[in-house]
Amino acid sequence: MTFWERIYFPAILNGMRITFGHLFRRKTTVQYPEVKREFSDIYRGKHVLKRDDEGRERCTACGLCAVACPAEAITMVAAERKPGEEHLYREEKYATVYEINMLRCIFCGDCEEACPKEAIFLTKEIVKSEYERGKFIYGKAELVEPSDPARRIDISKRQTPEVLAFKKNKKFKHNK
Amino acid sequence: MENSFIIDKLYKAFDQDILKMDTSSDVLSFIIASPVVHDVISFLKNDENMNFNFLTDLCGIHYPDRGLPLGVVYHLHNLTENKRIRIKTFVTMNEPKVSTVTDLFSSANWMERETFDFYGIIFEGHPNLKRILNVEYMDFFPLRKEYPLEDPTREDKDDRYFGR
Amino acid sequence: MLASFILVLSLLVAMYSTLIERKVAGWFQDRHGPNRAGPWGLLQPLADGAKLFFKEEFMPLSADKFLYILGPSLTMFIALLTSAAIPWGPDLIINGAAYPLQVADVNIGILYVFAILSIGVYGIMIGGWASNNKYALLGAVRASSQMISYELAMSLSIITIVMMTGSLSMREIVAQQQGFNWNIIYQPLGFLIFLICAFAETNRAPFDLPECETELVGGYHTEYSSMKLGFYLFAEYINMFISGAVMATLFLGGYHFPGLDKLGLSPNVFAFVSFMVLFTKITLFGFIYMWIRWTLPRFRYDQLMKLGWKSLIPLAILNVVVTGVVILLNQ
Amino acid sequence: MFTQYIFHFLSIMALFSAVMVLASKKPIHSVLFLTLTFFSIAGHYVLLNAQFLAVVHVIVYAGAIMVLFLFTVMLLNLNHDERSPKPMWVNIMAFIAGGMLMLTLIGIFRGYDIQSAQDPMTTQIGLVKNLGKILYHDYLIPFELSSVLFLTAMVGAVLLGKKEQI
Amino acid sequence: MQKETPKYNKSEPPEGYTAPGIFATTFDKVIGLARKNSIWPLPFATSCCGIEFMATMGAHYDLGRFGAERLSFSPRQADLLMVMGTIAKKMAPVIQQVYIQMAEPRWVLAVGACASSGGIFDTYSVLQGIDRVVPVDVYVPGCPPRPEQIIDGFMKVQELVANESLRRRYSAEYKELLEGYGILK
Amino acid sequence: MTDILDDKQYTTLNLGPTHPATHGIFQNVLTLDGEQIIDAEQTIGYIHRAFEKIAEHRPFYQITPLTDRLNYCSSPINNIGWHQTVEKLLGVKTTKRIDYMRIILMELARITDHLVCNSVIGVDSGALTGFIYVFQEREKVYEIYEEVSGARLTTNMGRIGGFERDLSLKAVKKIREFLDHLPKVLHEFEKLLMRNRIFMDRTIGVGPISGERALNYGFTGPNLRAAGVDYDVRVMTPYSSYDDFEFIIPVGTQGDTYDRFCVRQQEIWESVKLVRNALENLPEGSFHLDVPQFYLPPKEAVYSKMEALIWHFKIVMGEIEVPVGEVYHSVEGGNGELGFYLVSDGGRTPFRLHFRRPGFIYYQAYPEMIRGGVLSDAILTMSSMNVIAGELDA
Repeated sequence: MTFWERIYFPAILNGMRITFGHLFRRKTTVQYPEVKREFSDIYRGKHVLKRDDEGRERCTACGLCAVACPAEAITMVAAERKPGEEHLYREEKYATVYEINMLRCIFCGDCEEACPKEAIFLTKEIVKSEYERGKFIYGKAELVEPSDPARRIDISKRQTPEVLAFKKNKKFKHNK
Repeated sequence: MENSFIIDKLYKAFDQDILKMDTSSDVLSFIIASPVVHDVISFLKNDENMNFNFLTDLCGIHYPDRGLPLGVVYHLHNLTENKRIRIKTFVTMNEPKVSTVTDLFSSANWMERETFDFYGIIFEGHPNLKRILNVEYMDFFPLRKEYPLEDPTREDKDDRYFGR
Repeated sequence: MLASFILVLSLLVAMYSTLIERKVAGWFQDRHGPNRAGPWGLLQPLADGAKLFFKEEFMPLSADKFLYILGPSLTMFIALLTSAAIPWGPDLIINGAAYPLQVADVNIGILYVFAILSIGVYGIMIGGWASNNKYALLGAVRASSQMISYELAMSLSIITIVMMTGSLSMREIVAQQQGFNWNIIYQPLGFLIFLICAFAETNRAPFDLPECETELVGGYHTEYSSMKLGFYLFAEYINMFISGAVMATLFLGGYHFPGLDKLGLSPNVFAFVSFMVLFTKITLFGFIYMWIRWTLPRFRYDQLMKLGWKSLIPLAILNVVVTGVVILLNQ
Repeated sequence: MFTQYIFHFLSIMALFSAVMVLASKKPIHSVLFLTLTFFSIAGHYVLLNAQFLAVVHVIVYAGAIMVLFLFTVMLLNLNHDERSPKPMWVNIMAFIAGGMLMLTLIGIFRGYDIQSAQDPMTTQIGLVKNLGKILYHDYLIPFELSSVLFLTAMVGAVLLGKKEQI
Repeated sequence: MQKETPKYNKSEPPEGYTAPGIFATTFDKVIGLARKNSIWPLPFATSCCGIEFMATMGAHYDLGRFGAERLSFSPRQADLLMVMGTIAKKMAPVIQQVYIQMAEPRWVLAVGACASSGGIFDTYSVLQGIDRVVPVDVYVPGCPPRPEQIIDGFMKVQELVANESLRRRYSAEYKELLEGYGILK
Repeated sequence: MTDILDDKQYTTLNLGPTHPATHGIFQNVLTLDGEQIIDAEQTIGYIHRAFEKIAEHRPFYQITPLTDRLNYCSSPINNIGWHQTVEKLLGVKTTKRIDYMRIILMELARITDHLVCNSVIGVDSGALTGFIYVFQEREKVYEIYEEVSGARLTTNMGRIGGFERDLSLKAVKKIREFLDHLPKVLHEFEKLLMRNRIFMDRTIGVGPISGERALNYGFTGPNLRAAGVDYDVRVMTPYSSYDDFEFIIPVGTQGDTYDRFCVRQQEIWESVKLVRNALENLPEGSFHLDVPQFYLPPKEAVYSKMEALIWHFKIVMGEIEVPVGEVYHSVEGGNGELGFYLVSDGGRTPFRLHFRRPGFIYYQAYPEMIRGGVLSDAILTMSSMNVIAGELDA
């Protein structure tokens, strides 16, 4: 230690100068409930079960997401599509029950990646807290996106440019 | 330091007790008979040509199908020449006893306790061999293959849908 | 009447100091600080107070019941006592009679303040001991040894003032500092020592060892809940306020400000303005307290002792000797 | 008279707390009662128009010495100790010593003429200026000698304290 | 699937919120408002969520805006027990002890998947949700939750605090709830 | 009186597990003489989560989220270390672009880890403000993580054989902004603490350990380097093309708290340089390996090609063909050598996976380091060792 360090004051005054400088600086705080901080486009928040352009559910209940889930939070029950339900479900199989236990879920995004039917995506929305544990079992009512085209959830930013380009030019095999 | 040099020296010193040697893996590894494992590690640490002075890792392993199911794996590191070596030793289920290396490496203390905690391998001469991570009153060794992973009290899961 | 006014003032100031402290801390740290309770968080102290008041009164089973309650009450009581000797302003003229803005002009005002300060530690010690908790006890022990050690240097630094002014009365000391004749100009070292000791006596960072959170959880008040805790926390702010007042009175000219008496104000307005001057000075000290707290790391127990005994006391003695010599030469 | 009542109150408090110092079970309580005694005595000083003495009494005894006592008692944690019963001869000795002190006091007060005492409020001896004058004029040498004595005692105490560690 | 609705732990809904019962005196409301703005949390941060809690205390989110930056590490002084991170079975008695030491009124916020339900750690050593040992008022999902979510949960607690009757803590239901957890005071 | 002095009354003080400075999870039972520490006994395992047992039940890619939670202050290092371990087992070699991207993210992670540690030393010594200043910078790193992987803390970043997506332009911009702004804040932080005598008094000579003892105790990382041994996995066994870059390994002399603080601080500066270098020299190329057996086929292929769909199913189900064997791979984690000992029997899950957690190994030395110090020293020593609970208890 030099003499100046030994007598405390230069360092203390220096420190006080720094903190004083911050006194009048613009505050970094984002006043959360009123102002929302910008989320990244690929933020992994609440899930959504997408519908296709015609408003049919894309999920085919293959179960890959449930297998891929490290938290074992996804449960589904598959059923065969009956004639006359083509306007509801895109594939021949669909999930009658699709539940995600949001308390178990760790939002790792593995389900989104595992899905071969671009049915499940994570969104920028956050999952709200609740008073009861039971309310965290999100069923299809909470997960499936609204069929109203105006209230669709845009997930195009989560997809790679390659996928987007592909979608523009080609028809999906399963979109027939 | 060449592999062959280590192999020569080790075989010269412990010819009978080296059960297996593996040079194909990323790290030169030996399987040593359990009674001499302390001597081997002591030799590796203290011999001036070997000088493996750093115990990188120590952990247990359990092969339920083998004759000697419980194993201890040591990873040693010669920091001056940057050479790693892996020593393994296996013991029976009934008498899982290996002599401790805490006298050589202080770091082995907790790692051996952890191995005891997980696999029930008893390190003879360890100063304080008791459970470290789990609760004291636990009556099984959880990482042995026969014990399940899951907490049996969990209620909000239905196993039928996961295909595990 | 004046006494009750001062009492209410101290309580009010202490209440709002808690808010100001949190706000200032926020501003130093690029945050806003409390702003949800009322506009700009102005109702925050009331919320805290009401909450503390309606919190469960908790008494540890193994505590010494009487002393456990005595501790915080004593702290609060002693903290409020000090303000009596401080001259808050020049005389107020009501119906031709002069009323001094001072509760009691004791001829040994400094010593009175000092005596009260020196027994201020009892509340902390008793409370810390009575909780029957090791952290609390450690906090109490730290508090007592810290107080005793820093009192010495503090009194030595006051002695120089007494030597210069030749009086123990606060009022007279203030009177002598009229204009810009402030003691700080003649006694910078004494002021510095007093300032440091004041930090230590009020248990503020960097000397907040008796309650330092990261080491002793809550220190002496670890076991206290509800209003008893409130008393302890309040007392700290009252102590800050009072020590600021003492420092302003002894070193910064009290309620005097250069040029103020030449403005030709009517006596009562002058008294009020003077009082505001003193109050501003106290606020300044309060700000410095907070500024330091949110800037510096805290000392270690033994380093604190070393600083007190090996640096401050020798310096203070030197200061006394130098002052004595200068006074002698001037005579 | 008002001061009379205060005097009585303070005296009773002083005596009561002095007795409680001996009687209370916990050492901490004893120390606190001792502090209370000092405060009552300080009050008496004020009644005698000796504010300086009162305040110094508070600062020195209550503020410093008793804090140290309290500090030590807290650290030693004598709370739970079982004080072994003292041997008989200690009790007898204590009784004799105490009795002799009492006899002496009685002897002194018997010869004291209360009427000749001055009215305390008229004396100015307790005020700082007078006290200072007396101490530094009339009794300068005894005063300085006593301070040297204290210094010696302090050095001795430090030496003893050091010795303990060796 | 209806009949196989999973059974959940005994975590009663905080009845001050669901059962209208006995509140809404003006006095209760005022005190509720005061308490709401002066919640001193006891951060029981064991793992990842603790780091996000630090972020919540930091300048970007500033929990201090809600009057909650005065962390009280002593349970006596705390109003809200924020459990953040995995609670192993070894830790369970500790957390219960801390809860018992807290002075009434007290609330519990389970932050993150691990504290609420065990999360991915469905193992022999992890407690599957702290509501097995202490009554939980609000659950915050996420692993770890974003600071936004923590603040969201905190505001839920505030809502609860503001609407709670002063007498709730003396009610028989509350005693029963505590007895259900083996906590008696 | 003498017998009281002779047989000294030692107090036992229970530090933790809920003590503020133990950050939740360690219990230290201290034997105190006054405030001086005579001895300490540790209890750990308060958040033991059985990582190694879970790992035996999960396919390889699902272990990545587990590694997040080891040293959660620097999860990308753990993620990438695990991926490299599997790559080593599979025998695939990554390209330069992947390596450089990994270096960028790992060094950012190291910065965040060290920032947390050093600012927490500040907090524990009573200076809260510096902590808040540097945490604002940490938020920026979180934003970068979010841009790269979609999460703030537990990133689940990258895949076996590369990354799940390329560095976006926004991410690169954010990294550059961060690199430009960080030095200012770091300077401020250092001015607040580093040469302040109060802080120096608090830390110099506190909790020292000699290089020899440190090695014997299995210290690695900044704590070992503070004791004067320049062992760094990044240099000793270069992985992920670290040998393309030049950087200084800061070493201390005393192994005390101040040295640990300074070493970490210096490493932040070196990491800043490394990130900048890696970003400037980032080669063109693919962000993932083209190994259809292990790396998920691109989504557009899954949607249209049968073959890709089959691969996709196989990989997600975990049915990839893994060679039988065992590997040990280590990376320089935030706290030191983070090792993965992976034994595979060819199944869909590891047969045995052992994490060499540096925190677990060096925390044993804590009693020896604090013996003779006072209570305050014990607390600063603990925070300067940067023991992360997730890593300690696994």
